[in-house]
Amino acid sequence: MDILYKVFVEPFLFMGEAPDLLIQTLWEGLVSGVLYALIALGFVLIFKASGVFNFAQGIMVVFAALILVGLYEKGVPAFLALILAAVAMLVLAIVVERVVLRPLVNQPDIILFMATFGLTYFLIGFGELIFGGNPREMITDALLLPQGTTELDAFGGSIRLQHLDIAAAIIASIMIGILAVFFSKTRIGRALRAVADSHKAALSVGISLNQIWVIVWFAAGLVALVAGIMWGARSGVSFSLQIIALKALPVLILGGFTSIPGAIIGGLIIGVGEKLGEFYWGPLVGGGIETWLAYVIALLFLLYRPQGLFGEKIIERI
Amino acid sequence: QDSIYVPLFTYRTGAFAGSGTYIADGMHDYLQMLNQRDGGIGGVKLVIEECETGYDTKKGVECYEAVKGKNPVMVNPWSTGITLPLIPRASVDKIPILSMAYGLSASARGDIFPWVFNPPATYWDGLSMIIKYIGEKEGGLEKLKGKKIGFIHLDAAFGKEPIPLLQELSKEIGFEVALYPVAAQDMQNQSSQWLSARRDRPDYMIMWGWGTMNGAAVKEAVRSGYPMDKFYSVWWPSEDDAKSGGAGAKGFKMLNWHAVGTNFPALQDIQKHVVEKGLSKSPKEKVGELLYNRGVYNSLLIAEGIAQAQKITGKKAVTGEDVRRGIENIKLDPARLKELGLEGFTETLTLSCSDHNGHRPAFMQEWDGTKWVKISDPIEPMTDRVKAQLDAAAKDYAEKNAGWPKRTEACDKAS
Amino acid sequence: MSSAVQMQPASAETVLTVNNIEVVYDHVILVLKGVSLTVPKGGIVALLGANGAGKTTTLKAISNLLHAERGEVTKGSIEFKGERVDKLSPNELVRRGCIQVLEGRHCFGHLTIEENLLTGAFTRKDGNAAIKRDLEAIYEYFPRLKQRRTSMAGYTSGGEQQMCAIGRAMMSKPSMILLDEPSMGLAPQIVEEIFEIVRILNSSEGVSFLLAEQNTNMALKYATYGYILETGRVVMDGPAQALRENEDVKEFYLGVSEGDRKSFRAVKSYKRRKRWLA
Amino acid sequence: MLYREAGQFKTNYVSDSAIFPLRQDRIGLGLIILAAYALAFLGNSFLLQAVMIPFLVFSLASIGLNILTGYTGLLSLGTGAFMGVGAYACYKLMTAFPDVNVIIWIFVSGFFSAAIGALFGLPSLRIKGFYLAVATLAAQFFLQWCFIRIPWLVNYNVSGALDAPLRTLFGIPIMGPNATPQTRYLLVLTIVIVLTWLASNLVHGRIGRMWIAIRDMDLAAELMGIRPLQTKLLAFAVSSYYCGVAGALLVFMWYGGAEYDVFNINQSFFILFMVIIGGLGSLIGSFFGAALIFILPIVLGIVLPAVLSPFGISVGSDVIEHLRFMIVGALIIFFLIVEPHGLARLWQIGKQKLLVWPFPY
Amino acid sequence: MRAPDHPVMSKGDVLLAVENVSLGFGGVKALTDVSFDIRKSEIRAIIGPNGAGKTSMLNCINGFYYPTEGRITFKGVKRPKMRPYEAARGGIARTFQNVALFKSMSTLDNIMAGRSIRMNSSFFWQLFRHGPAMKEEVEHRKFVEEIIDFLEIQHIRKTPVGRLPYGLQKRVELGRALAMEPDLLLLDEPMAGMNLEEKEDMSRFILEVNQQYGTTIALIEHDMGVVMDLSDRVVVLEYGRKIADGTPDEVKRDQRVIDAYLGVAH
Ligand SMILES: Nc1ncnc2c1ncn2[C@@H]1O[C@H](COP(=O)(O)OP(=O)(O)OP(=O)(O)O)[C@@H](O)[C@H]1O
Ligand SMILES: Nc1ncnc2c1ncn2[C@@H]1O[C@H](COP(=O)(O)OP(=O)(O)OP(=O)(O)O)[C@@H](O)[C@H]1O
Ligand SMILES: CC(C)C[C@H](N)C(=O)O
Ligand SMILES: [Mg+2]
Ligand SMILES: [Mg+2]
Repeated sequence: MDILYKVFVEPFLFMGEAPDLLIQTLWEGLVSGVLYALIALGFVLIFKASGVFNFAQGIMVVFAALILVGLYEKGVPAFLALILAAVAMLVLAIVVERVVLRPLVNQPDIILFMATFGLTYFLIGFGELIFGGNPREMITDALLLPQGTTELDAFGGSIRLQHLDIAAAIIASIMIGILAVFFSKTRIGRALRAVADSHKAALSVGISLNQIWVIVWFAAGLVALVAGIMWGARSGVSFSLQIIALKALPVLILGGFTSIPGAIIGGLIIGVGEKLGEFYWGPLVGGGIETWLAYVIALLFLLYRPQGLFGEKIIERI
Repeated sequence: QDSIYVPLFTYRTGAFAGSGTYIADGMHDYLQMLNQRDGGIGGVKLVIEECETGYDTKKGVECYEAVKGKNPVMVNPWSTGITLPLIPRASVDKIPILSMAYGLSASARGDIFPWVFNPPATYWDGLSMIIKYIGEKEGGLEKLKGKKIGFIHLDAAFGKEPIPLLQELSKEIGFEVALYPVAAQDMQNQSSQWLSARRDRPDYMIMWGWGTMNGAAVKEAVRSGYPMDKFYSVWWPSEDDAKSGGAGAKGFKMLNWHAVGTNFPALQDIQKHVVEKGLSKSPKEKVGELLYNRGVYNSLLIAEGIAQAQKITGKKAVTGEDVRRGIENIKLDPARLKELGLEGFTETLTLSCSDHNGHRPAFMQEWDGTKWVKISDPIEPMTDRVKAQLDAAAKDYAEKNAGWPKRTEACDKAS
Repeated sequence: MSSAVQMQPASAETVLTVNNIEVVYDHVILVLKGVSLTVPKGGIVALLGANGAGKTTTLKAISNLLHAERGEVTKGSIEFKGERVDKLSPNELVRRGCIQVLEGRHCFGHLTIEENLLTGAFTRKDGNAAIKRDLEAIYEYFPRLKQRRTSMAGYTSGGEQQMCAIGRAMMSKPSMILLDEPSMGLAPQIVEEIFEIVRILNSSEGVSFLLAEQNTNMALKYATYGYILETGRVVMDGPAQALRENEDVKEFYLGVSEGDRKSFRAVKSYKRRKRWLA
Repeated sequence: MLYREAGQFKTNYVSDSAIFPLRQDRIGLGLIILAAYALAFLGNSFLLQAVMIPFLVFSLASIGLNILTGYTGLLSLGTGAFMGVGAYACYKLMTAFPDVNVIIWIFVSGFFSAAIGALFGLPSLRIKGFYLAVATLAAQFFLQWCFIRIPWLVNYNVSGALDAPLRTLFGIPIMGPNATPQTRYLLVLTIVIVLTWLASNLVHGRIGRMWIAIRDMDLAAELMGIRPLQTKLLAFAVSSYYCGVAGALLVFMWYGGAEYDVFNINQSFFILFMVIIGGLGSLIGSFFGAALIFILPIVLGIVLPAVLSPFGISVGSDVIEHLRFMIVGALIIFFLIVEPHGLARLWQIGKQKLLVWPFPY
Repeated sequence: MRAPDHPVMSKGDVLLAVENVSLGFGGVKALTDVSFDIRKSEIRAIIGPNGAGKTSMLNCINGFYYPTEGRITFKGVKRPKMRPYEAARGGIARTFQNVALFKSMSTLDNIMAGRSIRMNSSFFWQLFRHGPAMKEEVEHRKFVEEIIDFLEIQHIRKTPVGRLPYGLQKRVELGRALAMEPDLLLLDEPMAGMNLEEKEDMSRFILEVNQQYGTTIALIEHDMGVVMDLSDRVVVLEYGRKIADGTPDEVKRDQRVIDAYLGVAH
């Protein structure tokens, strides 16, 4: 009985008692959600365009951020560094297409997945060789990102909104909007989906896989750069940031691997769900449930919709 | 050609490289300095070899196996996670383990763990010092009654190590404890923990972190508006970690037991013989920083252990077994420190057969926005409260590990 | 054998020349053992042969899709419009006007029928209006597709997918189509229609065809010239007319020995085909 | 033409359906096993302890995952956790019943992970492909959380870690710090051989065919009367059994003690990569994969400094580590390009080439 | 062989009855109010233009789809909603329009996999591949070898089927279905993509199965020659509706069938 009360009543009472905390929790959830979505987005782009589950997305985030910071440290002006970092991601996209993807065209998904793991390994080694393993600070000021906090007094408490988080949300939304339009309204967008469906058939109708892949890997690289800036500003730029990419997995799965809106909504659901869960129910079992809660949430949704919220329907026909 | 093989387990890669690199540089450079300046210890050259563990238990054990056959005089795992599986092997392989101020607190008991050393203080000592310090600030330990203390820790053996003591103290003294575990994969994603801290409003926060966790925690604390002067840490954060909090990090406090800076002859020798000759991997400006000097301290113990062993045995090329005796005979008093060019670098440390730790005091230091400032006298650990627990834990460990050997190694001095 | 058959007139301009190619899969499986053929400009050439003879492989070698299956042309050369194309990528070939309709449908399951058709126009640069016009033309050819235009291709019936695949290739406005088993799985009426479409495209727009087909009857009715493939070799070739009258072809591919069609019920189990070359 | 099958006729179905129909293969296998046992007496302790024991343990775990992912086509990212279940179960069992021989407990502990594995396999009926990964990821993180949050699992140890108590067989220590690498190696080797043999029997029989059928075309399999749920759950259970035993061996025969962190997601990926690079759906491949992913970096760590130093390049352990990462990454890509179906297929093609040698095809 | 678990049926009894079956997918109506029956031991053809709903009909019969309306009676028992494997265990086997073989397995293993439902040695014996497990393996192997001989595919016994040309794959698929010893065999365009000679072979196999084992066969095929020659009765679908049902000759002359499907009279 006591347990039931603690699980089903108390947390809600508490929500009512301290609405400021509830709102703060929701806000934190939304912010994390946006940040997760940013990483998930990179995955989605590549998955959409090639059916490749890109394990290297996490390291690409780190890599992009490190290039940016590294160049800045060498005295390159911040915005030039930003452009150069983008160029570096383009180069990466071209190299990856040449060296990894082209020879593996039409191979099963899992093989390509494995190849991106090889890529991850390579990039970790390469990155640490160049930049060293020490964490860096993101050049938040130089990039003119707002910092500071607004404290709103409300509901008998206060709600703290970080300007950086607000900026992240805005930038992420703009970027997502642009990508969504680009990929749904253009001929490239259609070709992308075709490639993801079948490499062989796409080749046969003259879709240039090489070109498509470079485009999406570059787009994913840009997304990685943005994600790197935002995450970096929040928790520093280091190779361990790569692990955060794992957080994108439940988001992806919940949203559906192929859907840009799915990545966003999935991110928000996971972000909010996990923060609420940890905040209100975590203490009952000693905390730290955040690590698996996201997966359980995703799993529950999947049992209901096996292709995720916005994923492409799994075609079962014989 | 005599030589002494000193393997160093280090991590300059992986998620903990941000902390590990400085430590590695400090450890390496001090030993290298001895080689360059004195031709080693007692005229025997040191063969210094790093083995990269990435703070990963698997690779750590691999490193252990790799060095085991080369007659190492001791191993320095630099990870509580790696230390644990090595503890039972040490006595079998006759290789002393030096887990300096980390590892298993209970291994301070030399009579039960003859091969393991964790000077100058255990994690439990550390925790008791922090509690004591904040107790004094409140005007007496008993004033902590009814207060709430938050404990944010890496969710791993290391971070959980002091929890039993914390809980014990909370019972005795009557303060409340709120635990905030941070999973290794979420080190850079701590918003939930700090959000919960806003809910629980702990009067104090104590942190047991490592690697990127420390910096991220400082950032998040600032972000969520936690009063920094109530935020304490065990002795592992670095300057970089504090810096990542920006101006808001001012007031953040941590324990420490040795000096920062290069104002010591030995450190200047390092600069002269190692750094300037390009034999160090460390950037010049990092020499003398907190974790660098921590590494130096670790190597100081290694060197002393070897020197003592040479003294006791009269041998030059000492073995692991000799060095085990050597460490038990370490006596770093001001005179000796001066001799070594480290006068005032740290407190006196005396180890013995039964006491492998020393349980030495540490002092509190505060981040002033640009550097660490010592703000307290040495704080003695609450030995009275810690000791019984420690003994019980050591006994428990020996009992649970059926067949745990009784100490057979003789003692060199009565204690 | 082919001495009995007259050689293809060399006068006609050729668009496609396959010169003695050898194909190996997976580094070890030798499938084509020296196949040569030519397709004249504006011709319809049929590639006939039993299962596993290597028809599909030949077409894929031409369209450069072999790589995607770990196959390789190890010998010989392929020329399209007088240019070596063995090293081109499939999409460059499509751009040059040569497109393949894969055997076994291969539509994009998650795209609608209409989107499938539009992907066919990927390489085109002549503007949306033209594409739109051609789309309508395809719907004219295959009214069934128009009905199903918003369905996901993965859910459509086998025959609908086949039409979709053919329509999709036509959308690229090719000058040469490599058609692999177009009649497979189609209702008789549609089969005739497809071949009619082939004829129309061929005569009105001058599209050349290389046609791999099991339905020998149909193929030889519409083709101008034919090659017969057996286990990776060309064993016979000649104008369609001549092939149709060849006794062996009649017996083994058309099933009209002794003048009349046999009933499938009457098949004797001991009948074994004679091989031209073993 | 050393390697040929000509002249080896099979006169009955029993010998034709033998797992190694070729005489050369059988002789080769025998020699390998013999060599493996001989190694116990020839190899030094580093080779046995740091290379061979973990290699065998990882091979076993790869076999486990291969049964699930390679043979049945169900992607799992929870291998690490399932290994953990085995390890923790084994620890509980052998400390609760210290009198029963620990080898028995090693085998029994697998049943616990089998049960947990089957439980987390339940969603596989509905969820497929990469999406299924989420169910197994939930298992991974949830179980890992349990390992650290339930002190009962480690008998309320202060260290919160597992450690290997002293255990003997016929009076010889086989577990704990006093057990020599040699005895432990022999034990692990024997267990791995036995379990590999059983796995090979399974995958070559009816059950194996059902698994592969589900993998290749699950709808068709179902339309042929194969019950998808049962078959998948069986795969989950058997696979987790192997992983569980591997986990127990990992902790008690190799590390000698470990934190929960040993069973983290990286471990899961690690095993998955062994399976993929070795060859999905191949038992030999599991060994190849373990060798490539586990042994190669060790070899590189030894070889690289030796290779670099003659050029006067003396590099630190960190640079070696970076190069190691880069080389391993590049090699993975290289091997995949050469043969996407894994080393096992490469091996097969090699044998086929031998068969037709000296002709190219 | 297997003891019949249903009332023994003799030639001519209605084995399967489809009554007023409709099937819809969202907006698309794949089948509308279709009724027909299949009698024991006959060869029943289902024909119709592309997209008429033939494959969908088979899918309903073997439980892959469940009709939105109407009912299906098999061996005199009304079929509840069931999973496909239950239908298979009840005695229905099929081949697929888009070959659905187990690509990586050899021909032999594919057909052996078809016998899974008739094999039941315990997991334990499977582990050791001895005793009952081995005995069973050999016994069924014999049966499978018979099928292989019958279909004349001995030479590809050990080839992974993914590498086989299309025509042979279809033949292996037939073998796999036969291995189930079904009461009712559903063949979805078994001869698509075959040349004349191969069609002849295939026809022979179908007839022989039908005659030797008395297996009832439902056949979808677009080659009218084959359909007319082989089948006892033909049902014709168009746009999901039944437009004709009768003997080949009747159907052939039906004007609606000619308009909708045949084009010219064959
Ligand atoms: N990817 C592949 N790997 C290995 N062998 C292959 C592959 N594709 C085809 N083959 C082999 O190549 C030979 C020729 O196959 P191909 O598909 O070209 O024949 P086809 O004439 O088109 O036959 P069908 O009429 O059945 O379509 C066959 O023996 C087949 O087994
Ligand atoms: N799962 C499904 N979802 C949506 N529509 C479907 C589905 N299955 C079948 N259909 C539709 O139902 C109609 C009948 O399909 P079916 O496959 O039964 O045709 P068919 O008679 O077998 O044709 P063909 O001769 O071309 O194989 C088609 O228009 C198809 O698009
Ligand atoms: C410096 C370190 C060894 C501290 C570390 N966090 C530990 O494992 O204890
Ligand atoms: Mg073909
Ligand atoms: Mg159909």
